[in-house]
Amino acid sequence: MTFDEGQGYVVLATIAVPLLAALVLVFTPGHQKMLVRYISAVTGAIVAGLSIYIFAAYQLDGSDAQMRLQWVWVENTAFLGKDGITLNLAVDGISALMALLTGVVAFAGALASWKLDFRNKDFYILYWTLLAGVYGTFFSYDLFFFFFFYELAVMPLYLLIGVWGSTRKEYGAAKLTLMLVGGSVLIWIGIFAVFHEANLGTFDMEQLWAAGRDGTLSPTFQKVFFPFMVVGCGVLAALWPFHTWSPDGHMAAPTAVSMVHAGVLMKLGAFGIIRLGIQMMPVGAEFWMPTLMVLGVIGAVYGATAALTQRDFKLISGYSSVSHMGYVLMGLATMNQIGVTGAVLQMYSHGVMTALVFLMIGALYDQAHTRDLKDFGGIAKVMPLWVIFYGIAGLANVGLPGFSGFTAEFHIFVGTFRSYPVFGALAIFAAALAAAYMLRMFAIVFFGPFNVRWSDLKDLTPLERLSGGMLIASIVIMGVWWAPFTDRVGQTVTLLPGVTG
Amino acid sequence: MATEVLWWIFAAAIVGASAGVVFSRSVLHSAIFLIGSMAGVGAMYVFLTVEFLALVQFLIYGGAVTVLILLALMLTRSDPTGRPEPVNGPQLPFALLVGISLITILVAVALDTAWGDSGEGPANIAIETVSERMFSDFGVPFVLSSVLLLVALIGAIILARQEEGE
Amino acid sequence: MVPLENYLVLSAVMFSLGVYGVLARRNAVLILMSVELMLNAVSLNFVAFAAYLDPDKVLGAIFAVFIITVAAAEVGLALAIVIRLFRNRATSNVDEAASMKW
Amino acid sequence: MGAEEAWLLAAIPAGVFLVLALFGRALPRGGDYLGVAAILSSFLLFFVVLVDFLDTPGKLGPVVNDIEWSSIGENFDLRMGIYVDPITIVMFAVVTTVALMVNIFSIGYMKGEPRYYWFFAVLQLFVASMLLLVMADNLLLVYISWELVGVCSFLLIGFYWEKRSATEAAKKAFVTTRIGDVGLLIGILMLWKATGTFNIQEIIHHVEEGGVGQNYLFAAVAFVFLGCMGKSAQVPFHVWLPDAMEGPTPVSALIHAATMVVAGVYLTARLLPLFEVADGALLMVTIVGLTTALLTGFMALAQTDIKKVLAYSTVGQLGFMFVALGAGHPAVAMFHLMTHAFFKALLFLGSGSVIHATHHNQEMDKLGGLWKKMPITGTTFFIGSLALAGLPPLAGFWSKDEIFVVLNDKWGAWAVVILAFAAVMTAFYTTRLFIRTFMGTPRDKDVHDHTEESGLVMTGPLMFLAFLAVVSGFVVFHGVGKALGFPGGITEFIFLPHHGPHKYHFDLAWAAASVAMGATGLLLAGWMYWGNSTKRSTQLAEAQPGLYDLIRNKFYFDELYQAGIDRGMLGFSYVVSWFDRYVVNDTGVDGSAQVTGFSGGVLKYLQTGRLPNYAMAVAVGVVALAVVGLVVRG
Amino acid sequence: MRDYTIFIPEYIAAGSAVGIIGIELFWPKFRKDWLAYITAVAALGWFVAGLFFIGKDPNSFQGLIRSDDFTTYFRLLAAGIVIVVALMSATHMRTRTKTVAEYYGLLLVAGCGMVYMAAATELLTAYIALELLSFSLYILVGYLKRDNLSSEASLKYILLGAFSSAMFLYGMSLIYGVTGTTYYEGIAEGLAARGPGTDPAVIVGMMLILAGVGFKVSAAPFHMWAPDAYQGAPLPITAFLSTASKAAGFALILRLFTGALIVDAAEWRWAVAALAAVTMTLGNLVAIQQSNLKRLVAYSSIGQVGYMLITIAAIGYGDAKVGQDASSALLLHIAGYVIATLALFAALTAAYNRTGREDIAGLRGLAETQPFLALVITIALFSFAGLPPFAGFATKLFMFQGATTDELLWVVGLAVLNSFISLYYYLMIVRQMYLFDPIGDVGRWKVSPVLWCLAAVLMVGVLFIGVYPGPVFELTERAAQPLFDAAGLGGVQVQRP
Repeated sequence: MTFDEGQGYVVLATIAVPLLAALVLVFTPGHQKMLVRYISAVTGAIVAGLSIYIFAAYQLDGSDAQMRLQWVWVENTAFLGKDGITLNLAVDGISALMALLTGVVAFAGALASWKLDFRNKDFYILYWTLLAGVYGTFFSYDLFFFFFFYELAVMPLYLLIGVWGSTRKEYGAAKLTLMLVGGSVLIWIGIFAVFHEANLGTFDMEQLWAAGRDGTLSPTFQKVFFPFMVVGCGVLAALWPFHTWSPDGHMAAPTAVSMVHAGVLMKLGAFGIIRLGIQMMPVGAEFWMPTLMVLGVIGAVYGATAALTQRDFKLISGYSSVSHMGYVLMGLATMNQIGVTGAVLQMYSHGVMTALVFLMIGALYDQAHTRDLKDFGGIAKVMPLWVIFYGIAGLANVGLPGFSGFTAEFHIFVGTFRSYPVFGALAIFAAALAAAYMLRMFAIVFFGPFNVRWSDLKDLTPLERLSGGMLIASIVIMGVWWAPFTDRVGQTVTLLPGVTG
Repeated sequence: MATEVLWWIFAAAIVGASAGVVFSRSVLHSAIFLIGSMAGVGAMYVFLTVEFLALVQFLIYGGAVTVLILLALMLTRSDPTGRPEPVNGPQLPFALLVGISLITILVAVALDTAWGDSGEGPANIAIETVSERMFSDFGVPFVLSSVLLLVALIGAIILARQEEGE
Repeated sequence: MVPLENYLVLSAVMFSLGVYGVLARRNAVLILMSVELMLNAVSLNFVAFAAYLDPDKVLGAIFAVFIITVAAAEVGLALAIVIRLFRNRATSNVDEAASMKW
Repeated sequence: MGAEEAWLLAAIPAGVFLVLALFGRALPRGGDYLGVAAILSSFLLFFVVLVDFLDTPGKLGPVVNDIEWSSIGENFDLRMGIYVDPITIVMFAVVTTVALMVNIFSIGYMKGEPRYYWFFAVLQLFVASMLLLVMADNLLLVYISWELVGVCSFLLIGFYWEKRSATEAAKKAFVTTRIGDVGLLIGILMLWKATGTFNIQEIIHHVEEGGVGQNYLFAAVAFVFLGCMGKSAQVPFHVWLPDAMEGPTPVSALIHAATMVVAGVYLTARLLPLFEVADGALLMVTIVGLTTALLTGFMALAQTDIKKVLAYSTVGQLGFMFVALGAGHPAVAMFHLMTHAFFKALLFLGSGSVIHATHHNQEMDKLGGLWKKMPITGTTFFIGSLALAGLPPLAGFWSKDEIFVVLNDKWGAWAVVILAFAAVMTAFYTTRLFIRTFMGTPRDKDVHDHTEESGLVMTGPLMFLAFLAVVSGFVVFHGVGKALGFPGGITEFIFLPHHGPHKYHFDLAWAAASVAMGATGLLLAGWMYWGNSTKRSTQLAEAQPGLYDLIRNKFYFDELYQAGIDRGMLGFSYVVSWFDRYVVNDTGVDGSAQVTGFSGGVLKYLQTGRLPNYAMAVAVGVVALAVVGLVVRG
Repeated sequence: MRDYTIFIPEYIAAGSAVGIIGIELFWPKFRKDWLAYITAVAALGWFVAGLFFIGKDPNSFQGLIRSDDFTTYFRLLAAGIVIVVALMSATHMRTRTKTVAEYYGLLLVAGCGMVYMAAATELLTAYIALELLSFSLYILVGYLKRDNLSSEASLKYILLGAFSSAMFLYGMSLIYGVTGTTYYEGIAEGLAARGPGTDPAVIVGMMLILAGVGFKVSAAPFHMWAPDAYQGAPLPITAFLSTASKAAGFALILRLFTGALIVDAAEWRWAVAALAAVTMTLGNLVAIQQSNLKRLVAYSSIGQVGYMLITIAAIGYGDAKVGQDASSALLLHIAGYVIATLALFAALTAAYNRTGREDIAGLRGLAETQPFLALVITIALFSFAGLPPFAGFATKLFMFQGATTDELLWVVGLAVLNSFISLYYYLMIVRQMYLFDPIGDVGRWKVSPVLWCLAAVLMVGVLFIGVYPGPVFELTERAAQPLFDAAGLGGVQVQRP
């Protein structure tokens, strides 16, 4: 076993550990709630450690996919030729960053659910299944497994939200699940079409990408099917106007699910656009990207505008997610290295900061049982640390330098400006709106006269501090010193077809 | 020539009797018409020189089946006064429509297809050949159909059997 | 000599009448009789084809034998079920046996 | 040790910020000594840099160069560096000096406040960011630190967050400047798009080579200037600064008078070559400056809150600086920036001393006659007021005078007239302020009785700043400059490479005119307010009720904006929310689900439960298939 | 060639059937659930006997019956289904009727009918085998004879069954008339020999045949019997209907359409595609509105039939390679579908035995009272919806992929859309189980060990196929192979343009 192969097993382990945890939990007695928590915490730590390792070990030597592990799964059967389906795991610069994001958020989410008492075993089983799906999607270089894991990540959401959620949870859960699966309908169709058109008898993504580049997938074909892939993935990335699951879903979801969902899962959508759209159909991408740009801009402005007058914390975050994912889509739509890199950075940045936001909302909601802004005031008096944490998340959200949001948005703005100056200006304007809605919320909730109704509120628990601290560290590191991030992402982005210098 | 005239007579009878089955206002009359129709078909088999099949037709259909049907009719008389109940359902016009379209289609098929008819007319089908082929080549369907009959038998028994309290 | 088409048309007419019967009638036994008409038409078809076209001459006839057999068995079984229903519901009107719908 | 270590100026306070933010609560006295020590070391380091700078004749430009920060692909790499030139040196001087004074002052002023450590922590962060801002060699770093100082401003304005008004003011400040920053970022990106670099000197070089089209350049510069207007609170962005007075007074002195608000002036000065190349850009700057100076002059007339008067005056003085820039003279602007920083910080700290002594009373209507109670504060405040009014030989006189000179040279009499009017008003309201606060008899006896002179920790900085307010104007003279190491005085020290130093020469006519302006305002105010009398001013107000209301209500800017936000932005937001809920979600998403369910609900009635219908379906199916097969396809 | 050994497995099945009926006849006090276990054991013997045929050379019995891997596949499937259904019935049927021996006997016979539908390569044999299966089912559906719904279902089923088999037969007669033979091979040759142009008799005959087999697999608009029959039948028979009956129908379709009618594929493929589209849309839309579990499963299985029909259309549209790929994938999907359905019904039977309710609301709070059953039901439903890591995901993906041709992409798209719609009503069930608290007693209850094990094994099967479909896929590929190597055509399609 060479070193690189060994690294492939690390990648495999990253997927396998959450799955194993879920399996172990299945056989754990449900009333042993502490044991369940410890198992999950340990799993989270291991997963986070592996993720950090993968990110750190990704070599900056100009090569793309690294740490490869390839196991033949099904081949030479029916329409599947050589390498028909392989468990083909590898890491590129983008997925390395996404892995890091997932690790941090997953660990933080696992800790955030410590308080959960109602059927926590079932909760964690679904939780770790979801995360295995997320990792799998990021690492898969095989279309079958890509989609397999993609759907696997979506599947547990219904129960996670429906059983452990809050406001209008049934509606939110059903809508979220159905919209996301509805999006994957388009991906399915796209996959069938691509496999059929390429006629290679393999789901291996690299071969299919090559087919997309060398014209085996004809330009007309690419133009027709690019929207399928992108809209399909776009639903998960809250592409306007397919975003409405985001406010309702987030409002309904329990803390850890909101964290993971907004933090990681939405990124799967954008990641899918890169993998299935840009990499697979460069011609289609070139043709459709202006449209995506328009939709992204609409999403960015629209989400920020709608967030301006919301009264529920989670609705604000839901709409702000729409806005921020709008930036991601814009970044991707620029089709230049800076913009696309910015989009990936924004995926990370939005992930960690939204996770932090939802963690904080959860910390408050668990005690207050209301999320109406107008109920609060002067919370800084009783929960100073909470306010600081939330404040950092909020300021990162606003795109303040020193936090990851700035790094990402800056690259997106630069990229957008390069190709579409007017849209770039609009996006910058939307960022100013972000300041407005965030500060409005700060002003109402954190500050002002203290409402004595809340004098019993406790500040963050040690666990919440730990998970919040991790997220803040992630936010700040990227905000201050972003070279390690841009280097990795940039290395892959420069190799993307159709992406200009 | 005579055969042809005779054929037409029987054909008319079959059509008439069949129409009687489906148009008659009384179920009993329908059953009687059914006997006629089947007898007519039996006669057709004679025209087609498959006499043994005609025999089977008379015996099984004319005998067993119609008797069974009559019996069932008696058993399921809901109105003890014997007054005929409305026999046609509400979708009768549509049924007519469908029937007419189907006739059109099937007749068109019958007339429009080049059947590869040699024009020789029906050749005699000897009963020996039939039985030989049936038992040598079609053993499997034969066995299967015997199981089928057994199944029907058992089914009829267990379903129709009266239980205590009925 | 009677051409093949005559038989086929006759059979078509019988068959269609049977279909009409199934569609229009309400009594379960009558529906069964209509089905018998259809099956008879089919047998006639088979035999006619056998007599006119088949070099082998027998396949259609054998088919007809089996059809008659199955038809008879079917009638028996169906009537048993009709009687069963009649016992439970006191009706053999299929329009009234409609408690399962939608 | 030399200019290369300039980065330490920012790094030390930044480090102390981290220490204080994380552990300040646990430190004795909230770690305020750490804060002072950090600023002090920056202050001392500044002299190291200065000496090194002055020792090396012609030393100008990047001292720390091209730190590779990040790169993507081959064409996009970000490099960071530090650039020190005379403008930076002046900014260093201003920032470190005022920051040091404010820090010391705050020890006294903030004593006993909750979150004492937090105040010092944020102050350190502010100083670090501000210093970073002035030494950045590229626009990206400028933008970063620009935003950071904005946040510090936000945090410090909202320091008394229990007060709703403070929170609102903080929000207003941040959002208003943020709107300007939209422009700034757009401008930066436009410049980048045209030149391919963020490095300021490279951009200037590129533009001067004529590499950028006129209209494009004007647009870019205008956008950048939008950011400067926001940060420096120029009309129409001025509304946030008076409200920002909700913050602790030392903060007002440091951030909202001496340093952060001049960032716009600094950046415009830094990029002035671009403004000069872009047609009309200088005129734009001048007009904005003049408008601001004039309007805020009016606004300040009717204010009764000490700090608000000072705030409007700050905005007005910033307008003066922009006028200087509009005239194409960064040296003059920077000169005024420096003198203004000292005397305005002095005035704010003085007002802070008053407020502290009167237990947070800052309404002039309740003060009066404080000079006797607070001699040091009163005296220093008097000096500051005269400096602001522009009377010789105080600092304000020299710098303001020079503005008139260069303005006249560049744009002629019309501009001078407008600015002169503003200068008269400045003298007027400054005098009014001083009289109403320190002269006459106390209007609120209770307040007066409990007032005492502040301690040395507060009066010390006042005295030091008063000293500076007196002498700092002299650096304009050749001799003084030579003595200090920059022969030719400050106006020759600061110059943009391509058009050489501006030679200062004392012009008696202008000086007389300038004195006349100050004296007019002073005398008018004295006539109106001397001796505790408001009779004349009331009469005036009653005589012109319309004008008075207009001024009193600050030309209704706030009301206009509020309406714009409520009706426009929030209204739009409600419309979008409504659209999202009812059109996109309920109609689009839920609607399609309902249509699907409904169609199922209709289709299920095909299953009638009646056997003939079922058979009909089969028959119709067969007929349909046959018809299609035979007729349609046949 | 008369090689009677190829019938040995069915000898075992049919013999056992007779034996079981005999046991109760002569020993009426014999425990009814033991009869079920005997049936299961007999079916196991049948299964094991079937295993010996794997990989054997294809063997034709007088051109009527082919014993090849395709047959073996369906034989194993039939035996497996019978095992499961018998075990499912053990407790369920114990109290509901006076005698059950016929029930189990007929189950075995029906299984044999299914095997011969798959094995038949001649129209008459196929027809008789089909009727054998149908007759058994008519009786089994009406087996709860005191139950109004059961007898009503049985009546509807048999009358419609007879009606549509008359259609089927008329179609056969037309094909016979055109080709002069009833052997599949002969039909293919006969059709190919007729030169260019297609006779109306061929077209109408094919349409009638399509109606006949469409009825069997319950393709719209020939599906109307299915919901009623499913609802009226005893729960295990509903399981049998939705698995064995459908699988058998597809077996027959595959044999007939690939072996005989492929030559004139241009004349029927559009019809199959249309039927597929209508079927899946109708099934899934109506399923949304159902409140009875059995009816819901009925409509959902109608939807599934729609998906499966696409592969048949693909066989018509593509060349031999496409046909073979599509058939292998279809067989794989059938396996996955059957296992998931049986798992679902095993769990539903257990729940029904406890609650006696067959409406969706009857499952309320199942996750609290019986989490294992809730899990199995959820997994089965998610498998239907095509979510990973369950069988439905992989098999559906393969099936649709196999069926994707240029002409059929739109149907495939529609199918995917439909499987998305189906998720909605599956979620409605999941919602009842997981989101709501149980009514009344909230204590946990135990599932009978047999059903528990059954459900567990089937669940593992669902997961296995979903995660590692390779081995099963290879098997189904081998099973589909003979369809296209069939003698006479030599794997080369004689398709008309």
